[in-house]
Amino acid sequence: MSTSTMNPVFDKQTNVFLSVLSVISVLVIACNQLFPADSALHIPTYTVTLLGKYLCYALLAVAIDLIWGYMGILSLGHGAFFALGGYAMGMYLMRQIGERGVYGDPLLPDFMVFLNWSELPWFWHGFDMFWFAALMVVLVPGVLAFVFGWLTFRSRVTGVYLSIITQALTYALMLAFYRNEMGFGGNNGLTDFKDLLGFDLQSDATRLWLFLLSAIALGLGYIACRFIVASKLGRVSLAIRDAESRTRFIGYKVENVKLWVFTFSAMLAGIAGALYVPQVGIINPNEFSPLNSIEMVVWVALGGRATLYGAVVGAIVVNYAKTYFTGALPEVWLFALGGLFVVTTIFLPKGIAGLLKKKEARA
Amino acid sequence: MQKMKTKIASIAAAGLLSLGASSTWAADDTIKVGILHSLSGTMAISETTLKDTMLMLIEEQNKKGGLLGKQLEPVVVDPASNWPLFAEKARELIEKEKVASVFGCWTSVSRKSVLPVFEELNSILFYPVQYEGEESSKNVFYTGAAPNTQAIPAVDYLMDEVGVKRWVLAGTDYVYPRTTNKILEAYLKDKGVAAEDIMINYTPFGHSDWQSIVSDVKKFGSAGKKTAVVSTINGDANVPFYKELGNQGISAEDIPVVAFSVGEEELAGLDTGPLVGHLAAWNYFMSVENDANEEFIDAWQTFIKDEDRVTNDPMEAHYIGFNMWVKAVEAAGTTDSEAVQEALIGISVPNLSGGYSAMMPNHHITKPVLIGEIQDDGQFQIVSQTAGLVPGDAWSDFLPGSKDVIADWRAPLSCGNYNVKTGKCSGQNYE
Amino acid sequence: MSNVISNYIDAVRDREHVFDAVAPQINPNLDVRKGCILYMEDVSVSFDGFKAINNLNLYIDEGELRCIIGPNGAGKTTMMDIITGKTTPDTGTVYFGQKINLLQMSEPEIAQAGIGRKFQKPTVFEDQSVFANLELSMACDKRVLQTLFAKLSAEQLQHIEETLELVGLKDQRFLRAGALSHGQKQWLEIGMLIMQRPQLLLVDEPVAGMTHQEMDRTAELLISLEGRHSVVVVEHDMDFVRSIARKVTVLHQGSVLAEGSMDDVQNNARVKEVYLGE
Amino acid sequence: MLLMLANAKLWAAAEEDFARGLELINSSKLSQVKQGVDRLIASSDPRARIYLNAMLDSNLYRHTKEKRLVMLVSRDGSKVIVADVNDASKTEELKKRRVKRVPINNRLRGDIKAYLASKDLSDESSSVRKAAVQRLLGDIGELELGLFKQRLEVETNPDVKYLLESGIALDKLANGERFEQLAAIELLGESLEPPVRNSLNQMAESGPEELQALAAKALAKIDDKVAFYAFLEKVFFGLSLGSVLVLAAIGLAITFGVMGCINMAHGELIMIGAYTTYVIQLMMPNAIGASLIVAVPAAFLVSGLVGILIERGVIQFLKGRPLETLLATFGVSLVLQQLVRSIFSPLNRSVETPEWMSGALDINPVFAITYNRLYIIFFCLAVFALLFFVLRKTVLGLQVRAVSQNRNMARAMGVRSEWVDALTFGLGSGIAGVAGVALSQLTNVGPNLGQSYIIDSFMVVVFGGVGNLWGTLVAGMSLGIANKMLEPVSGAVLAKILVLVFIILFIQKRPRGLFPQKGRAAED
Repeated sequence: MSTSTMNPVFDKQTNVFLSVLSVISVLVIACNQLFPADSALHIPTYTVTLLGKYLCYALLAVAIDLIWGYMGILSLGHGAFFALGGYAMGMYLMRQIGERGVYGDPLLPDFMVFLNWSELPWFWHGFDMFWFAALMVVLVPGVLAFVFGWLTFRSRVTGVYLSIITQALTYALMLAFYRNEMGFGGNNGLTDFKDLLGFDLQSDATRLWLFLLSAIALGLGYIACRFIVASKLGRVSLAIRDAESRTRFIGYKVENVKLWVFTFSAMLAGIAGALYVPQVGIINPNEFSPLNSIEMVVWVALGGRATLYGAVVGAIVVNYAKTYFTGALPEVWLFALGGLFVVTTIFLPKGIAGLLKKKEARA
Repeated sequence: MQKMKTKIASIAAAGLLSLGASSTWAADDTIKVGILHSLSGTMAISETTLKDTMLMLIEEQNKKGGLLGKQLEPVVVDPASNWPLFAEKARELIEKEKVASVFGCWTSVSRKSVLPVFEELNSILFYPVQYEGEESSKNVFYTGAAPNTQAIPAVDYLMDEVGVKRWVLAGTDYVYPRTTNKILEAYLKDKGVAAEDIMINYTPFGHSDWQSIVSDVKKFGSAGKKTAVVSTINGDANVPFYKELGNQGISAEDIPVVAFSVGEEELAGLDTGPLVGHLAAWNYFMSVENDANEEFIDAWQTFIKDEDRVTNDPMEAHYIGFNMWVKAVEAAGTTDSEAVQEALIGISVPNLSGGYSAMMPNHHITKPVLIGEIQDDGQFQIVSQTAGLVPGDAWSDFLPGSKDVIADWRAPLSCGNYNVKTGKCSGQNYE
Repeated sequence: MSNVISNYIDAVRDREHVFDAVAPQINPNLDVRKGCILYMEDVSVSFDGFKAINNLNLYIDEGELRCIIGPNGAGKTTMMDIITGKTTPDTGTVYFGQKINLLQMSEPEIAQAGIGRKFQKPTVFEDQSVFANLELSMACDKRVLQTLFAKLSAEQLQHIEETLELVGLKDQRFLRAGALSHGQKQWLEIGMLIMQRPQLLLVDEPVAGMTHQEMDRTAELLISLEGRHSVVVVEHDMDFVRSIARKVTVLHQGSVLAEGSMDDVQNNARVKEVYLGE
Repeated sequence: MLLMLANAKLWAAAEEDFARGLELINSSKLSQVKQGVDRLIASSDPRARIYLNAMLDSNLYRHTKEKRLVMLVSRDGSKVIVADVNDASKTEELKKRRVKRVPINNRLRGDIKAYLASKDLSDESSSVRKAAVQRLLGDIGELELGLFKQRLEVETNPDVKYLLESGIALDKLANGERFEQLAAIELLGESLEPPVRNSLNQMAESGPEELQALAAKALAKIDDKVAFYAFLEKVFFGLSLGSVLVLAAIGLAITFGVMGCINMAHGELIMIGAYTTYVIQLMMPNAIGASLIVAVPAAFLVSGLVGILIERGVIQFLKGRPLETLLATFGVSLVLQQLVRSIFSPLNRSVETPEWMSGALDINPVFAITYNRLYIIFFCLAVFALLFFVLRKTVLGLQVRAVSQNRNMARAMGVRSEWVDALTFGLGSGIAGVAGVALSQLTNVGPNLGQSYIIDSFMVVVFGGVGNLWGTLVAGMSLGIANKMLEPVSGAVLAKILVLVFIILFIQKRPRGLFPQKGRAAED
């Protein structure tokens, strides 16, 4: 009838994506559980965790696509929100270690003991409770994004300037987290986690659950983004991306729209970070590195902007390529990766998603 | 649409299979050895050399007929100076490639990152770099120096031989310098050095503008007492630091700098002119004169096809570690991880400074400590050497948290951090 | 197509017929008891020492259709920027009606208060459909959460349909706005303006790039809006201005040079000197 | 007669010391060499200086087979060229392993330097004499006191004279009568030498009561001066850090500001400049000083060409999509890094500092300006001025500005915009290469060199205002000074964080930097 009803939340791509995601998740778990270890169809837990990690990256990429692809905000600091979510989860996992640390201190994490800290810093309190940590996973990135966005969007910092100061933000956070005095473990970060909600992180079952959780989080995050994109707010976002001042002149408070979507995106990134940490087993200030954030943007560009599923594809392709190349071509893989970035930007301005669309259109 | 769905699903499934099952067909006639050193990113500078060292050692071993009648096969991966990737790659080496043991890591954080993986999968890691101590894992064998096999002898030398009364402890802000400086501070105070005669300074990674700090050191050192700098400054930050020292006219006779992270490899990358006379403490120097070392240097320069290429301490650590592993595998008659771990304790092999190094029950090794002065050709003039071998100490006696902790992996204790006061063994990840 | 438009314009001209899509939404705070809808008094603004607007005084009456002409750099666009909140003047006051101080409001607030603007260069959301363009401009609650959960009511849908018809883009409703011809984009933008249902319309060069036929129709449309809306048109095309103008203001170097009927203005000696190039 | 006999005996003893000394230093054992050096010093023989100087310069070698001492002239792969100690023209080529250096350590160096300093007291050059006195000032014994008094009688240079007097006064302060001590404090109050400060400090803390107050007063006067110079020093440090930032950023200001292209490979272009310096030094091993000057145009050309290649190969396809140039050039930067790793190995390369760039200009004992930093400040200003000239006064500059302001109009006027783009990018990249030459004198030349400067460069350009060269200069310098002023208070890391936070907040206030580009064109 009208375009608004022509653009439902569950459109064709979304349905395909969600079905593929669920099929793969079930398949992976089935292959891991049903086939014996020496079967050709067996998927080892190592691979399952690896896939779980990719899914976290994919969720992060979706969050970036929401603000970049649909609203034109190129954040070169989304790694910061991801890492903050990760740190919140890491702090919970650290507190869970309790007396099982190498020094056996019931309260202080190991790194505090050997740097002679006598008591727990105030910001570590509460993280022994899962609900509190889970709240912080979304709240800390959310509040930071809100404050940063409130300042920035109100002053109408746009384009390159915005990108560079998001970079400054994550760079400043990286330097801060590297400082041992901050109480986040400095360069070594947080590691040696034991269990999550009482489940042993080393056990295969927990790993499978984490993978499944990541898949569910990705699915839900995708649907949430899809809901925004398909709503009128999504169209306002597009309007802001394409003609920001025009959008103002028809009566939208652009800074508010940007602020809320940016904050939501930061929260999603935080959730991705929180799921990432227990699967890789470490969180460290390097995650704040500006280069990491640029790489995340490249995933989205490679997959195809403003498609959501493109972001997922991009994140998985680049990270799989990294896993594969660092093993297969350790000496030259940077050539391959760098070349990939250059070639996609020049020849595939719409990314892999654009390629798929073209093929579909031709068929 | 239905068609598209199934197509995508089948592609995805195929991808997964290739991810999971690629090397289940590993050949049985070789023993795989994992090499886990960064070949790209910030740590490539230091770690690439160690990868090459391992390749050389494996090649030589194969020429000697391999191990247990099988050839050794190196498996090289690139963790790209990315700490989570270290854990991922370690898992890949052990689970997918089924390597018998892994030689790798440089930074503490990379070791911390892979540690749970090795403990979970009960594999073996040889860690070749000097580090802060405060760790002893069942699955890790530490062939580099602990603080007591590097830092403390160096400070002793400065105090006794050079007569240093005032100390600057300068380091990069991460865990190794923090811990080492904590230990040194406690040690110096123990020796009666007043608090105002110790200046501690931390800088970020890759710090490149040293003007203010060097100027502060100069002021600190002009108070009439002999002053020395104990530097735990990491890698890249060293070159600008030494350049600034030279330019601000601080010579080694005025304020000597003793460094724990500057070796031949680092010196090869900088103009040594202004550095002459500054010190470093290691367990090995290329300039050590004996046959084993000459042979090692020759082999290395032939292997790398560069007769100016230098050798350094972490390379020697891999040399010792690799030989220990070979000997342990031969003794155990198998590459089975548990058996080799047991066999490794007590194994003794020649090191390159003219003696034998032995693996202690705490998984650290015994080593001589050498102090050298930098020469203008990038080599060290050895000015002091400990009388005997110093056993590496996993837990420092100078830190309040670890005074009472010991490590002994022999039965019946079998514990990496056993608190002698409480009689408890904590922080173990294995079953 | 042209028939359809003419029909509509006829219908719009029929003042008795209530056309919801076109009728302005009355801002309750707007006080026009003195008959004047826009006051600009002693307004000056300069960029880098260049005085773009110099002590400008301008009054627009309620329901009036005013044409503003002037040579390039006379400050026409800057004047619109000031009214819509894009540029803040160095001195002076700008009031919408008696009470609403435009200088204290942001662009969206001004837009919601009832001032709509069409740009010199047609600016539509090229990546979205014609329909979506109109939907976005529609007068409604434009806060974030309300926008997120917005559903089109039957009434709103009808408004859009009416406007689509009015601007002659009924058949192009699903077309990407970027794919429209230049003239169609101009019409779409006018449509978007109408969807906002403003009381004051600022129209910057509405007929640039249009054929004569299209121009005539645009003129008719603008004239039809007169009365219930106040319309300010900035235009270069003299024929077009002549065809719609009741009252013309000539700007020169940032201030009013002359004001009056087209004939008065054209006979003004100073206008001839600076503008008509004689 | 008796005197002559005694002299002859002394002479004979000195001769024996000298001969025995030479014998002893011809050894690989440090302890023996030490004895030898002691003997040589005791002999006071003028010939000993040649040997001792050679030892200090690490040029004294032993021919291991023939057991004789030789001087190293130069190294050449596995060969070395050595000369006879007493006759530099008698050279021979030997295998590297045939010769071994005479070992030396810090303590020996200290002894030799002190000995040479005492000899330098009567050197012809007043600056050498000054340095010698300063060196001896720290530890004045009987011997030094005698030398000082002796020299004072003939010294004409006022600076050296004052230093000699200070030395004597230091002795008086410690050992003299009360009235001598008073006079000494009076005299020493003018000095900034650290040993003087230390003695006064000691006096103020634990000297006789009536002197304490006086010493404290003199000390306060000195401390005032020291504080003033410390402030000057901070400003200088700030300017020097700032000039490094400006150098690194100014190329970016061109590519980013004029062309609107976000070049993430900018850091790698700096790196290429630094590597060019390294290669030039390899090609001119015997003219390190000149090599640096050759390296400047060479690095400009190499980096410039690579830049043009990047522009033609990548960026020209991304016109008007600035954010995508960021992604593509990020890829380019990865490739360039790995390329350098493949060609030059991942290890750092050693770039030598030429003689004229090392050391410091000593203004006074508490304030010295290091030459390399000083030259880099000048170099930065020169590059800036040149660039300014090129952009303002040349045809290229005119065309560049025309294209950056209105591409289509410029094309209509007959400007070949493609060509201008390539040259502009080349210019910006070339300047990056030139920055690399400067950085090679300060920091590591390695594959990661570029990465450590790219973010700072962007901050400088954005803070200064895109498209404005003055902005870049002012921004770089002020960030440098701010950083250095904060550093002593907050530490290096926190200083950097504070500066970053400041930039973030500043951009809120002025979204287009210090010197925003103005006009309607800048709006969209």
